[in-house]
Amino acid sequence: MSEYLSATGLEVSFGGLRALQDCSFTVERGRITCLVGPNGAGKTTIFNVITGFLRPDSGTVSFQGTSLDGMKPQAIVAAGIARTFQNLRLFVDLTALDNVIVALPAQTGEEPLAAIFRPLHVAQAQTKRREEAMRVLDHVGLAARAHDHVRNLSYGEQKLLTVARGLATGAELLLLDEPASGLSAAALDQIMALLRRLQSEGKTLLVVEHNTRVVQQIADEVLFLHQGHLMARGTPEQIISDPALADIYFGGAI
Amino acid sequence: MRRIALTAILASVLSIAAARADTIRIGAILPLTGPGALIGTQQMRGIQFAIDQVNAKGGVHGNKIEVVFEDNQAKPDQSILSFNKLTDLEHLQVIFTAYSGPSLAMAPLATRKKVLMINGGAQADKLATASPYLINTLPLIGDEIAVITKYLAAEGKKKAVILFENDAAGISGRDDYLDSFPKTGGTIVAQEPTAFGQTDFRPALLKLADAKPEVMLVSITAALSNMAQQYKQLGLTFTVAGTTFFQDPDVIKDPAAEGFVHTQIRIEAPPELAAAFKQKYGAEMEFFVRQYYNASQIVVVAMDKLLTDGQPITGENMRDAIFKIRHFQGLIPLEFKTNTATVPLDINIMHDGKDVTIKKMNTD
Amino acid sequence: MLALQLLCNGLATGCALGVVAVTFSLVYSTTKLFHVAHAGVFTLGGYLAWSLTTRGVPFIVAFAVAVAICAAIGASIQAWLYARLERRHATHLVILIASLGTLAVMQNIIAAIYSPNILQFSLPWASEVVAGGGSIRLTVIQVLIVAASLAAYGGLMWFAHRTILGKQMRAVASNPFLAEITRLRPRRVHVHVMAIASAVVSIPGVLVPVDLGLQPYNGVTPLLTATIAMIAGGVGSITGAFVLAIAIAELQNLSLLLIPGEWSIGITFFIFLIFMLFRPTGLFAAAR
Amino acid sequence: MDFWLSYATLAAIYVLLGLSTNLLVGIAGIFSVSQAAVFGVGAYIVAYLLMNEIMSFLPAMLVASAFCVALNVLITLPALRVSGDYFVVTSFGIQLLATAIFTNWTAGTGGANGLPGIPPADLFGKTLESSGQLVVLCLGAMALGCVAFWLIMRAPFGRLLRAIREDELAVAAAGKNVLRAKVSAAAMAGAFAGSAGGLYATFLSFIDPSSFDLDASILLLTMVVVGGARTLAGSIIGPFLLLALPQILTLIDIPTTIAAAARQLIYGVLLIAFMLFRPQGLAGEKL
Repeated sequence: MSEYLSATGLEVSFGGLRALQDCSFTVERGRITCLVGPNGAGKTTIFNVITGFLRPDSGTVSFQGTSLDGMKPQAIVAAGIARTFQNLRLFVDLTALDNVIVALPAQTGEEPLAAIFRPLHVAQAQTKRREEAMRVLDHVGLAARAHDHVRNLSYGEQKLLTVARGLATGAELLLLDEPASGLSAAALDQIMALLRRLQSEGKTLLVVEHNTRVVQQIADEVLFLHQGHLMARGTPEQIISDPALADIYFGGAI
Repeated sequence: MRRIALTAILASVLSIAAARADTIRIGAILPLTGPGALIGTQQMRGIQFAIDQVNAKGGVHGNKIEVVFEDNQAKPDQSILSFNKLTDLEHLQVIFTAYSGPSLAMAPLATRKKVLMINGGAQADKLATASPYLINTLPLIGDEIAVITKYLAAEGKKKAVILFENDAAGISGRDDYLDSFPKTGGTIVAQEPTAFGQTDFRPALLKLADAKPEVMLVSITAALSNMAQQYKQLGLTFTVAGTTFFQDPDVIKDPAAEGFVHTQIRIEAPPELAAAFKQKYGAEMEFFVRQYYNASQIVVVAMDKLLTDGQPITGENMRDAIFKIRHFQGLIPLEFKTNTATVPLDINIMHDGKDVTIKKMNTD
Repeated sequence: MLALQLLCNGLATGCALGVVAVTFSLVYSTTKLFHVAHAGVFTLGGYLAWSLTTRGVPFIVAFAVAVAICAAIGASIQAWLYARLERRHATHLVILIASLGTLAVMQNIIAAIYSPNILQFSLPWASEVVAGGGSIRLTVIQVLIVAASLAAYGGLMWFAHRTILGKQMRAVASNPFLAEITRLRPRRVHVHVMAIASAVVSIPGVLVPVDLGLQPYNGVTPLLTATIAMIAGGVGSITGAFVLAIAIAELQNLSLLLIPGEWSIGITFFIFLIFMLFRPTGLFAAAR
Repeated sequence: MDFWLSYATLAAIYVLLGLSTNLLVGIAGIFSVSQAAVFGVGAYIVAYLLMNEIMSFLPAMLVASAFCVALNVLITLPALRVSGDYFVVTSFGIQLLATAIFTNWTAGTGGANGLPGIPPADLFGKTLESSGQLVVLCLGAMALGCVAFWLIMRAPFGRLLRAIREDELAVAAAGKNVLRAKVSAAAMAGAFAGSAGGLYATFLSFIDPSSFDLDASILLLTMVVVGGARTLAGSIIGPFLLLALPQILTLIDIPTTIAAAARQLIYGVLLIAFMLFRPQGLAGEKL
């Protein structure tokens, strides 16, 4: 059975800076894999390559056996991979519900002609979509805040909304960029519980995360990235106890 | 002498003015902004100056005349709006117009509403047949060009080029040159357009000069003095011929325009009138001022006839009055055989700062 | 022979366009604002000089006064309008529309005061012909325009690369964010740049009308041709903008040999559109 | 009475153009000073088809709208490839190129002389000539345009465009084709402008390049800015208000020589004032 998600020999350089150097790794289906490493190790670059925002100089990425090279971002999302952003990038002027509805897969009414000539059909589809979005919001525990503008949501709630937006695309592999950073203890627990619940529902998660406590609690497997190259791979305990990695990551202090 | 007679008649008519002293209101739709404003302002002054003089002597049959001006920026849609405003809101029956584009746009409306339109400035040939209610108080481009080409042929000028402005009047002028010049045995070897309001004629002049013409036929309305200066600066020697638009005081006194020849509607302002105008507006009584002064006189005389005959002043009556009177002797003697006036036309040549008439002809 | 004469003629218009392009590029690369009102400043310069010379002020003095006033006006547009809009976090679209409004205001104030007629400078010495050998005939004013434009171009190059303010300006242009934090106070630099650019653009602003006459509404086409030169030459590259402006002017003149004159302006924009589709960053793109 | 009818007709046509400019500039965020050029192309096509009796009014309008859809998409494509400010010059360039073509291609557009004698519109065999019929036709077209605009903005397409305006990258990450959405917006804008052109040609029965030049595009932008960006109300208020301005000005009788330049001056002042103090216009959202 070919790997669920595999990247082989990825090379990406911006001018003189080599962001990814011969970077290869695989992710198992149904597991939570954490991507850790010092800042500038190329974590976000990997996300950009997988989701088709950035074409690598060389190397390939394949998902469930099919190669993603050269595919447009929206085709990759349709194939079942969705991502969130470190700086959230939510639609601030829209309500939480609208943020999720935008991410729902192709809807009737996204074409102007359909909106004009089959308004009733579009209206029905709208209500169905609204219910679906409410279910996604409920799933992440934001049902109560559906009609509030993103501006009025707390930072924790906004983080949950980014995950909801990823879920709304119907993707089975979620690439989460620091979902836990900057959260209060309570919000942290809430999001970790959500990630575990998503895994139990068959989702696969690839999470960029700095907080070692979070990594220890949720990660089935950890990939340690340094200067654009996969240095090590193993269970959280193996990675955190390895002195050499700690040296690179924490500058020696555990 | 006959001109003095007219103002005398007018004065006497006014003095026995009827008791009823309400104001007769007429309209004028002219380009007061944008590139056309240069000529539009002169036209407005021509009308206002003539009407002020008539009002000063008590108006027509004791009725003062008021002119409502509308700015159409020389744009057809604005003109339609202004026309409808003047006819529906203000219920005017007589409207002055200028510029070929707007006049053509308003013509069908004038026909439908039987409102008389007086054009004293636009010369595009289509204006002759645009509407029975459109009166042109000056010959159209075609009429003048027929005269100048006859003169040039007589002078033995065979090889010609055309310099024309890329707008309604300029293009119809070029077409008339292309049509009438070959008829006199001449040939047109090249033609070059310039954008309206463009003042750099050098590239066009150079290209035309390269064709070694004997005469350059000109059909431009603006920036004539720039063209004249650049013609001299480039040391060109072929004859330069044009129509009444050449009659621009800056051009005439410019030594660069020495030897320019053109047809000229014989429309002269008596010295005291020109002085009064200069005193009021601080500017020369230029061609368009005189044209619209003359057009206003025609309207006043027609009104006077209607009022003496006790008829109401409507577009239809005014139109019939003008055709009945047929001969007018304002600033310029003219006759309305058709709705385009036939006028005496001179051939003038510019010689050390003065516009000298060397031949008298007529446009019919 | 005709081609040669057209070339010379194109040189004069090209140099004037070059100065407009360079000054516009200066403003655009520093403030990142599409300063359409630049055309208004260009036109205003000519009218100021005209009103002074007709009141008997010697041409040189009128020229200097016009340049000074334009500099003040350029600076005040930046300080009171653009800076205030930027403080309110206005998007570039909003500032661009405000700039369009400023252009309309300037052109129509001129049209109201000076009337829309074509005004001529009465300077006889300007139109004397400097017989440049053989059949090439250039007038004094055309030669003066070329000389003044080259001087302006040289001055700006010296200013940009040699003076402190010039270096500050290029720093602000290359990284506005960095400039903000390193105490460079870009707002002050923007005002200086606008003043200098407005002053320098009024040089051709005064000289060109001496040759071709003054009209309130004819600043837009030269400005657009100049911006094409700026973009085709690569934004931020002073040399690129100047050289391309001359090339475009020559193209417009020489195109007369092949096609009727009315298409010359259309040709420029047509080539520019092709440029935009295939080479958006321009020829001499400043080192990215 | 005719005056108010022709004023309402012209305003209705400009509302259609307001919707078109609003869709492009306000909603899709693509700067455009070339909408008047597309408007002109629509007008010339309908004029050509009607004058040569190739087809009647409605099919001519469809052909014109279809052509303008394609044209507007073609014009907007550089905007998607080129960064914002470069497209400003491209848009100016397109407008000036279009004006050059309208003025010089005498065979097709009648050149600078314009096209006189355009036959009036005919619906189901009945020619509409009087101002009363024309105002009904144009107001009807305006109503259709407004309903279409309202439906689009309520539908997912409208929400998608609003999201794109805020963050294109996030929309792409959510699996939506941003390019296709923007191109559809441009297409709709083209349809509005093309049909408005057809109505304008038949209303005036004479068109020439001066109605479709850069000043016309800037006036359209002013209407959107003053009326209010990105909303239906804004696209309606703007045209009605700004077309009334010249008339209001002539009521307060400032000397006519100054009045003319004063009106253009006021447009300029309006632009600056609204950008400074009320960028969202009278009834719109922030630009």
